[in-house]
Amino acid sequence: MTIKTLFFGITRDVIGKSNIEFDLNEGQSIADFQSILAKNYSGLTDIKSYAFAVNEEYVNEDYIIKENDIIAIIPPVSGG
Amino acid sequence: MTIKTLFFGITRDVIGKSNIEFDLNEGQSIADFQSILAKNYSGLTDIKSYAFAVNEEYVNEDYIIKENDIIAIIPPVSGG
Amino acid sequence: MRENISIKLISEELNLQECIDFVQDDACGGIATFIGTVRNHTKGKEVKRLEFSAYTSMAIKELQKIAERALEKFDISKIAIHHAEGLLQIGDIPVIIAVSSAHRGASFKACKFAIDTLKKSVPIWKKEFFKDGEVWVNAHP
Amino acid sequence: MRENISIKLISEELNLQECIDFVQDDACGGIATFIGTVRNHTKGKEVKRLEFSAYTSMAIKELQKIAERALEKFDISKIAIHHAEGLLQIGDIPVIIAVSSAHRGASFKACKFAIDTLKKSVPIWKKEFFKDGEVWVNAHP
Repeated sequence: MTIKTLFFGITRDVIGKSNIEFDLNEGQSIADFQSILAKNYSGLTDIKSYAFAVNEEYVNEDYIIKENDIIAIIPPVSGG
Repeated sequence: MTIKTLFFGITRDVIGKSNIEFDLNEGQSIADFQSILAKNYSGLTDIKSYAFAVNEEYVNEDYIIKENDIIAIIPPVSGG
Repeated sequence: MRENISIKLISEELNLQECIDFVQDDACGGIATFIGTVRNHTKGKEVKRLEFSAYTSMAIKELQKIAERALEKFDISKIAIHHAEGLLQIGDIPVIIAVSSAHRGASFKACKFAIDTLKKSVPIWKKEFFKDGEVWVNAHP
Repeated sequence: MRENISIKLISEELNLQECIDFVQDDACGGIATFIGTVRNHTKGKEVKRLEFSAYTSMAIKELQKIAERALEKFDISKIAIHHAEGLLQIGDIPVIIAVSSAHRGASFKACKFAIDTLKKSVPIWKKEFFKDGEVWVNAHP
């Protein structure tokens, strides 16, 4: 399945794009997806940490990605 | 010595005047003055409590009143 | 008056923007404010309006002391404390406190300290007017 | 959106009076506010300007959640949280939080809770521009 992924803040600068479509298998978790990202974009390892949101809600590593999900990479926030 | 005394808030309403001149003896304290007040203005006993200021600074009961002092009766404050 | 303190006790309407502009400081990350508003009820009774009176000269000194103590106690940059005198209607603003600081925790603490202390020590008195009478707040046991 | 919550994430200048007017409530005795201001330095380095970007749709949801949690946790009446996006200069206002309550303690606590939580959870990012470069705040170890 094709999953749309959004990048913000420093991750957008590192990746050089605001969104990318990834081909994932059914049953893959956020943790699996994070490994794929790290393998393809070594620059991400320079970032302190980043969280994931799916469909505009924070999720943890165990979340199993579903068809039509929109994933967002959330680097450390700094609003206010 | 003649001492000017200022009344505010509810004490002004009770006394019916904003200031009164009292004849006091040298060496009298605020505590002494409070007894004089209570004797002359029984309405003051209905008030929760009141503090004294001399020359725009809070003083305690022990303060010895001096010539040219201006005493103020400070009923419970309620600003803000 | 120190240049990082603005104290007012006036019969005109208080001006929030003036307080913000006074404390605004390019070295500061934030401003905490407390804005008092006249409530339409007290202990279940409907309030029609309020009147504030003050021992003005002493009240200004006490407000100044609060500001100075806040500057000593907390790591803040500037503080404004403005208080109204005279007749106020429901929704009107009797008091504005604004505090700026490099880090926000200090301005919150200083702002709370200032309003708490003001309510305890500054010789200003509030009379509440009801449909059927009037009462000096805090005056009776 | 609930009628006691005002959330904004906008590219225009934030309006303090609008926040105050929104939370003002005749049943309330006070309004606590926090106003963020762009600081001219960070860790000893001079800041020229800032840029805020956001995951706008999610950020609005997170701001809304903060407001709802504040209304649950504290005895407050209304809350406004307005945040700016885009380029800001020194002294500009990135965020305004205003909270009204019958008794002032609750609005102070809610206001502090809201800004503290906002800074931890809302997907908004700040880039600081220096004379010699730019940095995403909090991004690097």
